[in-house]
Amino acid sequence: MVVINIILYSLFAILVGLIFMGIGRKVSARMHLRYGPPFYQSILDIFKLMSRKSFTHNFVMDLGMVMALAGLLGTMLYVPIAGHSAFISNSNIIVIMYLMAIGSLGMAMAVTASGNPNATIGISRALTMMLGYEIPFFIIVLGLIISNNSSSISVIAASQAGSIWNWNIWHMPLGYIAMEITLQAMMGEKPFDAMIAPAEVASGPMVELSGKYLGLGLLTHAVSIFVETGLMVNFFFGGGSNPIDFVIKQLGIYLIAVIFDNIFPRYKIEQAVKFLWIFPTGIAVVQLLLLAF
Amino acid sequence: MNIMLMLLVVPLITAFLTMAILKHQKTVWTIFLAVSGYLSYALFTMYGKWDLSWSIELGFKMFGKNVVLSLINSPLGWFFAFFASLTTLLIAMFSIAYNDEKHDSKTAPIWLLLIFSNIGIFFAKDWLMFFIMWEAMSTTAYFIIAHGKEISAKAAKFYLSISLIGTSTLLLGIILVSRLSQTFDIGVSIDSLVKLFSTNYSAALLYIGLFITTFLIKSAIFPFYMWPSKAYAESPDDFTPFLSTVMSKYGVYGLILFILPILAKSDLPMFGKISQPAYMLAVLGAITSVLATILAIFQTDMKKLFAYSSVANVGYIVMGLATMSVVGIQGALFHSVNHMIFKTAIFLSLAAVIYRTGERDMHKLGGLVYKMPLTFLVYLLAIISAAGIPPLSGFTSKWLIVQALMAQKMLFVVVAMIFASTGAFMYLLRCLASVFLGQLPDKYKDIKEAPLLMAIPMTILMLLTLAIGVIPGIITKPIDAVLTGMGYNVEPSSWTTVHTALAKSDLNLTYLFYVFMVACVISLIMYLISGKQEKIDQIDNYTAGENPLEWDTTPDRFNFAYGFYQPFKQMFNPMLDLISFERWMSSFGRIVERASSALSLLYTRSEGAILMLYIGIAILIIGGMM
Amino acid sequence: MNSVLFLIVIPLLGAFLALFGKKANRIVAILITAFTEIFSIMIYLSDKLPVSVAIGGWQAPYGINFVLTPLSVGFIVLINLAAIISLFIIRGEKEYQFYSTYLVLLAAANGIVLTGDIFNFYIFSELTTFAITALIAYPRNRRSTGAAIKYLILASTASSFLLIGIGVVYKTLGTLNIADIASKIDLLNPLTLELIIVLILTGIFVELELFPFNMWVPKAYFAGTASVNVMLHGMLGTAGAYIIARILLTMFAVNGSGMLVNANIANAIIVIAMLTIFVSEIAAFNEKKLKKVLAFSSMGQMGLIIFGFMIGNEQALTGAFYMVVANFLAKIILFVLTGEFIAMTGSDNWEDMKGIGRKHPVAGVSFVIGSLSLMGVPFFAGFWGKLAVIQGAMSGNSFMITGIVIILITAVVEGVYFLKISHTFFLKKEDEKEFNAKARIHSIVIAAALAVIVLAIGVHPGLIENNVNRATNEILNSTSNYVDVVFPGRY
Amino acid sequence: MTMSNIFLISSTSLIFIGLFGVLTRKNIVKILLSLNIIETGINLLLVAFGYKEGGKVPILTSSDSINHLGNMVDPVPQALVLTSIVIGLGTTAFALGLTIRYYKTHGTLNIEANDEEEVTAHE
Repeated sequence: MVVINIILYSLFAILVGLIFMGIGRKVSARMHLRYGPPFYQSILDIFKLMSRKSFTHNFVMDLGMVMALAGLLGTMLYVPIAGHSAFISNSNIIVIMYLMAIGSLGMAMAVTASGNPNATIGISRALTMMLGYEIPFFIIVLGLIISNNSSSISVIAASQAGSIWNWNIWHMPLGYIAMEITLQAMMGEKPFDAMIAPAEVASGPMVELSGKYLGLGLLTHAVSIFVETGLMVNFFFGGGSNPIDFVIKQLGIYLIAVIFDNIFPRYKIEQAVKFLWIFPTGIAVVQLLLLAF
Repeated sequence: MNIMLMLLVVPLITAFLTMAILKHQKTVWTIFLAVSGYLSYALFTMYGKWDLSWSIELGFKMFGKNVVLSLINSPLGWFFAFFASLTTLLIAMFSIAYNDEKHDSKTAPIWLLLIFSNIGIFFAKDWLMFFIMWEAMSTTAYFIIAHGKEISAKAAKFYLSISLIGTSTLLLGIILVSRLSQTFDIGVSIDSLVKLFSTNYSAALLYIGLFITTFLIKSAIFPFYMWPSKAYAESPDDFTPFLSTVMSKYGVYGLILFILPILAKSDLPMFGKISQPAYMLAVLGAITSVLATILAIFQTDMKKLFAYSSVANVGYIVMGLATMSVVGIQGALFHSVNHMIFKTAIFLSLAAVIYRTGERDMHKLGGLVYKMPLTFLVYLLAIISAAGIPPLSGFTSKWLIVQALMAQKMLFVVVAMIFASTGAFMYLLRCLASVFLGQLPDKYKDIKEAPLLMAIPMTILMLLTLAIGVIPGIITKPIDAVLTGMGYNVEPSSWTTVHTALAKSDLNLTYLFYVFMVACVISLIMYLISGKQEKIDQIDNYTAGENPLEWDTTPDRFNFAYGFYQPFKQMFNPMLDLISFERWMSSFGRIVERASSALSLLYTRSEGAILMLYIGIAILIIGGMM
Repeated sequence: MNSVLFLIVIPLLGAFLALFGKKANRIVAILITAFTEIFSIMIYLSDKLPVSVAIGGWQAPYGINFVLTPLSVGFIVLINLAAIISLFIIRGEKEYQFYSTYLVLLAAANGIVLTGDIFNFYIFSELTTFAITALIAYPRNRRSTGAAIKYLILASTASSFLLIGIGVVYKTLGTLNIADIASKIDLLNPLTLELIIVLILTGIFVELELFPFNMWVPKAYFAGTASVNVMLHGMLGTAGAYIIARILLTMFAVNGSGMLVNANIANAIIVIAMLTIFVSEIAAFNEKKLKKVLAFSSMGQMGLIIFGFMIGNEQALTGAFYMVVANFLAKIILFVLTGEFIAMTGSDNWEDMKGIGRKHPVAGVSFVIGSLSLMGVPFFAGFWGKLAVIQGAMSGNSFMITGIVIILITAVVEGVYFLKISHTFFLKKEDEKEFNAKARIHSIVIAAALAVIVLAIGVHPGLIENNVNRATNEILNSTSNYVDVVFPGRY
Repeated sequence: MTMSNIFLISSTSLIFIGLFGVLTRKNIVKILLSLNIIETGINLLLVAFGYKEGGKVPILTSSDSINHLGNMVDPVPQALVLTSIVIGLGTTAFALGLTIRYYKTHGTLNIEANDEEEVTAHE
């Protein structure tokens, strides 16, 4: 039963993530005054990529891509969706933070195995960026944990149940602002997209991926969008009363990110890290101090 | 014969025995393996028998009584000793294969002496025994690190000078404390120090400060974080894992043995939820982890990189201890074992790489996954564990420590911990990418996988880290005994779940493993149902089919490995220059050398001999008049 | 017990005979030294101690007397042991001058320890000065001549202070007998007492190798051959340690405490000891000449020993005596091996001595054991001495506490240079050349045997516990013990 | 000013002159001369310690002398002085002998010729 649950949840997350990506592309296109592809375009892309013949260099690439998707799926399963979960767990935040790293590690491994310097540079940037955004992200999370005396997302989400005014966004607005900036970096959107920077490193990690590898990569990205926006909903928007509510909130958050993505230029990697360590971190620290004392 | 005594005697006797037959290297190392096997077995049988002890009276009087040296089997000592000897056993197996004609370090006898002192430290009941073994350990380690190589001797000198400072402070501390309690017994000295804390706070702080300094030095905690990068890097490759995993735990053991009970029992000024000295300790641990992580990220030598990584990991352990809570100590002890396992695996796989290639600089390697897939796999799982990624063992302990820190509201310490463990991804992946992935240089076209005797311990370690990650009870059950022995009230821990002090935050790791496996299966299915792939050469793709040899270059030149985190490094350069304790240390060393030369010159010229004589007389006269 | 005179007379006789001997000199010298060694051991083990022997039948304080206590005979045993070892490691010396002066040195060193008369003490110490100067100068080259004359001038200047001091003692107390002086020392007024102490200490501190008085030490050790080094260290240095116990802690002691009568001077001596330790260890740190390193280390150990003696409580005295024994044994190992190593490599510089430990592992390991004992590492004899001295100093005044800190700091420096040097022997030899000379097996055997003793004492300090306790108890009640021997019933 | 004071003053000044000489002279022969001056001073001092105003020779010339023991000069310092003179002589002779060798090996009598350690090693 649990296994079937897990499969269904995974498919749901993938689907939602892909549709979000499609919507995001449409929104971007409209902002660019283009027509844009249909919202289900990403799903079509996946089918196309998965069915094509693809190139590999060694087994590490296969292993890495599988690991990346598995890691993100595992993470997703720990995120409660409007109180529902594939299985009974405490949905511990720290677990989620570390599980997400499997995805990064798998992806990094797969693309560095190709030996392409662009890919490796991209990975080096991605990891640097990761160190950049983990700090503000964790400080925000810490504030939530301290105020709820629990590291369970379910508890945090449940504490905001009831009225809309119970949402953490009102209780800790500074934390929300910091989280919004951090989320931009977590999703790799501008101004924090130095790692994929198509103009400099030819989309970085993706440069050597083809066919199903790129497909798996897109799936990973889709799930990661679901996880990251899902975390945001659980943290600041009450977690949603039902899955539909939850997904709508997620979409809203994602669209904000897409809009920012379209209006900002790109930071250099060290500028990005500096920015992340000064502004969101500073705001989050203020928030944390307000909560702790 | 008393089994405690046997634990000491067996390595000692074999040490002298192997000294006599040092030329037959394989035999010597096999004996070494047998001894570590015996020790592991003997220690295994000793579990639960907490009344074993041994003592000897020496004809030497202190405090009016004859001095007694004694050993006792305590849960805490057993815990460290057992896992240390298990690690040694695995390293020993590796060493048999490693020490061939070319890599012969001839250190087995000294290493046996080190193991002898290792047992002594963990089971010492009185301070004298502890000190004797401690100093024996420091000195023997010097000879192993130096192992008859000039460049290593330089690094070992650095280790030695810091280590001797540690033994000096330890000696001073022991003498002060034993004067206070009029005996060398460790248990009694804890009580008398607790008493001293209530009467004379600053004196007591000085006393434990001396001990803490020693322990921090041995565990390479800030401000003594810099010696491992030299000592670990230059020691024999098969000894580095022992140095990094077992020897860095002596300080941790000392802290748990002596400092924690005192801090727990004394009435101290508080800072938030915990006492100020404990908080200081936590801050030191935090600084260590952050600093060592940053430094590790910028290393190009892989042994140096993991030396700093070890330092950072011991920093986590100290943070866990400093929480003074059950979960924190549990996490710290757990992480000690984990660190032994995964860092041994890492260093052994690197040793296998060095064994085959003879190269330590990461950027000169690359693509070894083609030639040494098993080594790569061991390394991969070990770094996943080291990065604290579930479902491997490293995650559990890090998670426990983070939980404990959050429960004690040590906010900035826990941020430092997260910083360090995120930074860990950076350096772990750097080594992975530079050594095992990327383009294989031409000169390594013909190297082979590590020999079988090396592969076996590496594989065992790999399986161990997985097993412990899935079933944490393997470690948490003995930790229960340790915590009970320390006087904490603990419920028996379960095989699968780890508990924390925060509400609704317990974690079932076996479940986590299953979930992850199902996720793996899903993604594997997706991989399998999609289209076929074709295997092509690396350069075929990104050079668009051109052969780099036609442009007078080789493909491995395209490896992006040397300045891996260059932009990041530029951010930190000013800070690194500022806090270079290493430079301070060496400039201090130069001052001593100059003073030494000046004094030596004074004696060589000896023109002022008569003048000095008169000065001496003046000192005597003035001294008499004062 | 008049036969105790043999300890001095027979070597002197031998010294005279050696002038006529040719090839047999070495044998004769060894026989004589063996005799004195066995004879002193027999005295030590006999139950007649302590005893005072009046020479020529004149009773003290009018006649000259020898005082044999467990302490003094124990030191005689050590001195003669060093003497016999120094003879065994002789390499090139064949001429009669060497053996003659050596035997004079032996007689004088025995005399210093045995005599109960301060003027005789002066004479014997002058005699050792001459003898050791001659022995240092023996190689007759530039280096040894320079060192010898510098030592002679310094020692003569210092000994003139000793003579003045003796004169003042006689003027004020009317006696030259050490026991007599010791029992009357309380009668002196403080200023005179200080004058006497300063004058006499100046005389003996030069031989004790204490800091501002010791400019001669590295030069002398460096100029002397290995066997002369063993004599300098094992005979003169050990006699020096006895002098501290006898002159400072008996003659000038507060009755029944083992403390110097003038506390201020005691503090000044502690300062001097601390300076010695500090200066010598720092100076040795960057020294490249192995013999000089050992010379500096000798100075440092002497500072430690005198520091232990000046603390004056039982713990520290025990430690000081352990240290005397440990330093005696360990440093002889090092000097013996250094001689071999220098002969093998043809260089004074320890950096050139790579590969010796690989060729002669026993020698290398013995050197390591000697160094570790000097560093005060556990399992070696030096540790117990250091531990007890530090423990004893803890109950002392602030000077002594400072001393502990200095000892611990210098222990770091000492450890670094000793282990650095020890490890050098195990490095790979750079060139494939053979060594200049072969190491002599008997030297290595001597070193190894001493190393085993060092190890044995380190593992089981009870081995010499009785002997040390005898000495400690004697010093603790030094005045009454000593005076009682010479003048039964005065206390 | 009594005789004994004159002795004391002159002997201490001799000693200090000698000490100054040892400290400041560079020539070995001059240093040895200074040492001899010190010795002379000490000998004078020792004799002065035993000096008694109007004392007699401490020799029992007749049975009557027993009654005048208190009037005799102390004989012990004189014995000391004799010994000390002998030792001084020995020192001087030995030191001069060494000085000759010093001159041969160093080519100078300057005590500050300090390059002597540069010669090759001997065991």
